[in-house]
Amino acid sequence: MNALDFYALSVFLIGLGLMGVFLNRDFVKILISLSVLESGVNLLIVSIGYVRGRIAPILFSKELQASAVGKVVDPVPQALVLTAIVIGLGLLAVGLGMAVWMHRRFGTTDVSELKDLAG
Amino acid sequence: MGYIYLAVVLFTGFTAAIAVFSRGRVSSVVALALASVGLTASFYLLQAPDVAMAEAVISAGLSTALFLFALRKMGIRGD
Amino acid sequence: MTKLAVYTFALPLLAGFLMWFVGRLGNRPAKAFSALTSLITTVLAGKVLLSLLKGSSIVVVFGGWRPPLGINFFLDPLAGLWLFSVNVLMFLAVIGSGTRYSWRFYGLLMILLAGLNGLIMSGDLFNVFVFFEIVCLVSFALVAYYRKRESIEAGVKYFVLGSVASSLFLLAIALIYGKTGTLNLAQISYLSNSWPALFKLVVFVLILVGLGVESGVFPLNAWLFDAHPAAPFPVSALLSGIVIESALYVLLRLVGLFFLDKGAVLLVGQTLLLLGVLTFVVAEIVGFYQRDVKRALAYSSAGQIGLMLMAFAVGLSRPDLGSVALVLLFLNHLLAKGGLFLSVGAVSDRSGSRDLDRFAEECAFSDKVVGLVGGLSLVGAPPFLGFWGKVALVFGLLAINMYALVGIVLAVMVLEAIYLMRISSAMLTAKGEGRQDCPGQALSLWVLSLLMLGAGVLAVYGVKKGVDLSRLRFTPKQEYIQTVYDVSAYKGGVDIDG
Amino acid sequence: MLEGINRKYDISGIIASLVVLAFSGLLIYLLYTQIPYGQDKMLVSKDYIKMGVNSTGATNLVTSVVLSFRGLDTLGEVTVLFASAMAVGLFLLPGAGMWQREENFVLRVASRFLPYLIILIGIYIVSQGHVSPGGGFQGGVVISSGLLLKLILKREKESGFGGLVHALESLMGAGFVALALVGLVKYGSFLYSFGPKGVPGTLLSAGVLPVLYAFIGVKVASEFVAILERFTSSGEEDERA
Repeated sequence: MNALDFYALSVFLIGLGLMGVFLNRDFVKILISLSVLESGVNLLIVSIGYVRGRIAPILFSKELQASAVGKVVDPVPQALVLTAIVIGLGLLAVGLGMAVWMHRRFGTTDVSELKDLAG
Repeated sequence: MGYIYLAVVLFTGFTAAIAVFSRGRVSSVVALALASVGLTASFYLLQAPDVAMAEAVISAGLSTALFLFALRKMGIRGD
Repeated sequence: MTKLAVYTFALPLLAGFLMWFVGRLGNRPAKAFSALTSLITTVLAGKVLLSLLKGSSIVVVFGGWRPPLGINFFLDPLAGLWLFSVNVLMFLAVIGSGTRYSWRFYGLLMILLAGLNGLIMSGDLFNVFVFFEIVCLVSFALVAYYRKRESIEAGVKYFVLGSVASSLFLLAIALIYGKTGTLNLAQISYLSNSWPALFKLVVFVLILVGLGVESGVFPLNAWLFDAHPAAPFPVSALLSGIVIESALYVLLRLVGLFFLDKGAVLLVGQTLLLLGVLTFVVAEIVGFYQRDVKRALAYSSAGQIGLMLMAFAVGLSRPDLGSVALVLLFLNHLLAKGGLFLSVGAVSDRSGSRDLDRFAEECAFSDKVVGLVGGLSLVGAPPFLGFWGKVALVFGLLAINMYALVGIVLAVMVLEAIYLMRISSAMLTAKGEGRQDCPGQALSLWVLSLLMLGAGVLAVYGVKKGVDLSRLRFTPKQEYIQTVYDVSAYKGGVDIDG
Repeated sequence: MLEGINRKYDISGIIASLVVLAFSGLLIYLLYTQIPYGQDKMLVSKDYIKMGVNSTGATNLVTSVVLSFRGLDTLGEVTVLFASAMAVGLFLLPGAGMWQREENFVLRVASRFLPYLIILIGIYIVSQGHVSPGGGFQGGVVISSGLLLKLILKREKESGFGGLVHALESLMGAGFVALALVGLVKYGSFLYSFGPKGVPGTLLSAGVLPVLYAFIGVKVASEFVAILERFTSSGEEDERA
C-alpha cells in the first residue's frame, strides 16, 4: 500500500553511503558514510525477512507455539543483522582509533592530504 | 498505518542525507544519531524488536558517543 | 577426524582469548604460547590433510543440527592442503618474528589464524562473511601496528577499501538469502541454477568486488602496495603468504559453486582470465621500477595472485593443467614469499633502510640462503615448485589456444625474474656480517629453505612417477552438493528431528 | 550547504556518483522483481519456526537462531569484538579521564546512583534474552553505557577498570569457547546446546542458552568499557618502535 517502503529506503541509504565514501575527503566523514552504508544493508536484510501482516518471532503463548509457521516473521535475517550491527561497531571503534591517531600525527584527518605528507 | 511508514522512511532518509552531506563534523554525527533513531523505528515497524533494541543501544547510543569522544580527543570544539 | 578440524579453529581462538593472562608474564612468554598453539594446530591440520588425501571429503556439523539447519564446515583435499600450509607459515612467522612485538601482537596473530582456518573450512555463506570480517579487522590493526606516518596512510586506505568491500559482500548475501531462503552453500549452489541472468551477474560482480579487494585482484589492490611494506615484517609475510591467498580461495570457491552452470562457464572463465592477466601484468611492470625492496615484493605478491587467477580460469576448461598449476603456484608463493618477507623485512629493519642498495648490509647467513632459494623458486627456476607451476600454466594456456596471452605472460615473467634477482643478488653480495635478533629467526628461515628444496625434489620425483594431483582441486558443484547433504529430499517446513 | 565542504568535485567525484546512481537503480529493479517485498520467502526458517521452541527451549526464536542454530556466527562475532578492543588498545593508550577539570556538580551526584540503575536494566535485558526480545549483545552494551559515567569522572590518581575489565573479557571469551568444546567432547558437535530445556517462557529454560548469553553479556560489557576507557582518556601515546 505504500510505494515508498523499506526497500526504497535501504537502497537510498546504500547509495548515500557509497557516495559519501567516494566524495568525502575527511576521514571522520568517511566513517559516518560507512555507518550509513552499513545501516542501509542491515535495513535491507531485515526488510527481506519481513512478511506483511505477521508478528515478531517471539512465541510467547502456547497456541502461538503450536501454529506459528504462518503467523511469524522470518527470524534468520534478524539474527544476521544483530551480528552485522555489532561487527559494524567493532569496525567503527578501530576506524575512530585510527582517526584520532592520524589527527595526532598529521594534524588533520583529510585523507587526500595524506599522500604528500606520508609520501 | 501507511502514514507512519512514510513518516519514518522520510525522516530516516532525510537525516541520513544531512549526516553525509552536512559541513560540520559534530552536526553530521548528531544527524547520524537521528538517522539511527529513525532506523530503530523502521526495525520496530518491520517486526524486529531484537534488532531495534540493538540498533538503538549500539548505533544511536554507543556509536554517537564514540564519535564525540574521538572528536573531543582530536580537540575539535564542534566546528 | 571432524573433531580435529574443529580444534584447528577453536584452539587458536582460545589462545587469543587467554593471551591477556599470558601477557601479564611478559611478551616472550606470549610469543612462546602462540608458537606452541600454532605448532599444535599445524600438527592437527597435517593429520586432517592425510586423512583427506586417503579418504573422502569431511563435513563437520555444528550445534548438532544437520546441514540445511545448522552451519557446517566442508573439507576437501584442497581445503586440507590450504589449511595445513596456512598453519605452517603462521607457525614459522611466529617463531621468526624477532623480539620487538607485544603480547597484543601475538593475540591478534592467534585470532587471525582462527579466522583464516574458519574461512577456509566454512560451508555457510554468512559464516564466511563473519570469518572474513575477523581476518579483515585483524589485518587493518596489524598493518597499522607500528603507527609510523607511513603505516597510517596504508592503514587508513586499507580500512576504507576493506569496509566498503565487506558491505558489498554483505549486500550480495542479502540478495542471495532473499532469492533462495537459505545460507547453506550446497543448497544455494543447487538453487542457483534457476537464477535469472541479470541477478546472477549482479551477485557475481558484488562477490567479485567484495572478496577481490582482500585478495588483491587488479583494480582493487591499491591498498596492497602500501600496506605490505608499512606492516611489521612478520605481518607482511603473513599478508602475502596466506591472507590474500585465503581470500582468493574463498572467492574461487564461491564462484565455482554459484556461477559455473553450463551457460556461464565460458563467460566467467574469460572474465577471470582477463582479470588474472591484468593483475599479473600491471603488478609486475610497476614492481620492476621499485627501489623500495618490500614494496617490490608486495607487487610480486599481487602478480602471483594474477597467475593463480589465470590458473583457475584455465582449470575451468582444462582441470588437469589449471588446478595443478593453481596448487603449485600457491604452495610455491607461500613458502618463497613468506621466507623472503621474513628475511628481507628483518634485514631492512636492522639496517634501517629499505632501499635496494643499502638494505642488505645486515644480512646474516640464513638470510642469504633464503634470498637465493626464495628468489629462485619465485622466479620459477627448474627444480622448484614455481617452475612446475608456471610450466603447467603455460601449457594450460596453450591448450586453450591463447597464444598471444602466452607471449605476454612469458615476457612479463622475464621482467619479474629480473627485479627479483636484483633483490637476491643484493642479499648475496652483501659484505657485512649481520646478526639476527633471536635464534628463532634463523631457524624459521632454514626450515623454509629446506621446505622449498624438499618440495622441489618431491616435484621432480612426482613428475617422473606421474603422480596425479587431480584430487587437489575445487570440488565441482554436483559432487559438493552430494557430499554435504541430500538437497532434493529437503522440502522445508517438513519436521526434521533436531 | 554543499559548496563549502572540502570535497573533490573533479571528474572522479562525478563519475563515482553516476556509477552509484546506476547501481542503486539496478538494485531497486532487481529487488522488486526477484525478491518481492512483504511476501513469505522462507525455506529453512520454516523449520526454525516449527521446531524452534521445543528443540531449544527458547521462546525468542531470534535467540535460538543466534545461539543454537547459527551459534558459530555468534562465536565469530564475539571474536570480532575481542579483536577490535585489542586493536583500539594498540592505538590509544590509557590515561586520566578528560573531564575532571570542569567540576560538574550534576554529573558528580548522578554518578553515585545512576550507573547502578542502568546496570540493573542491562542485567535484566541479558537474563531475559531467551524469553523476550533482548540478549547478551544489547544488555552488554547497556551495562557498559552505565559504567560510562564512572569512566568520564575518573581522576588522575583513580585507576580505571583496566585490569578487571581485561581479565573479565578474556575469561568470558574463553568460557564461551570452553562451553562450546564441552558440547563437542560430550555431545559430538561443537556449540551443542545441552542442558535441561525447562518450561519454555520461564527464566530457567532453554538449557545452556541463557548461560551462553550471560557470558556474551559480560564479555560485551567489559569489551566496551575497555574501548570507552581508551576513548575517554587523555593518554598521550608514546613513540612505539
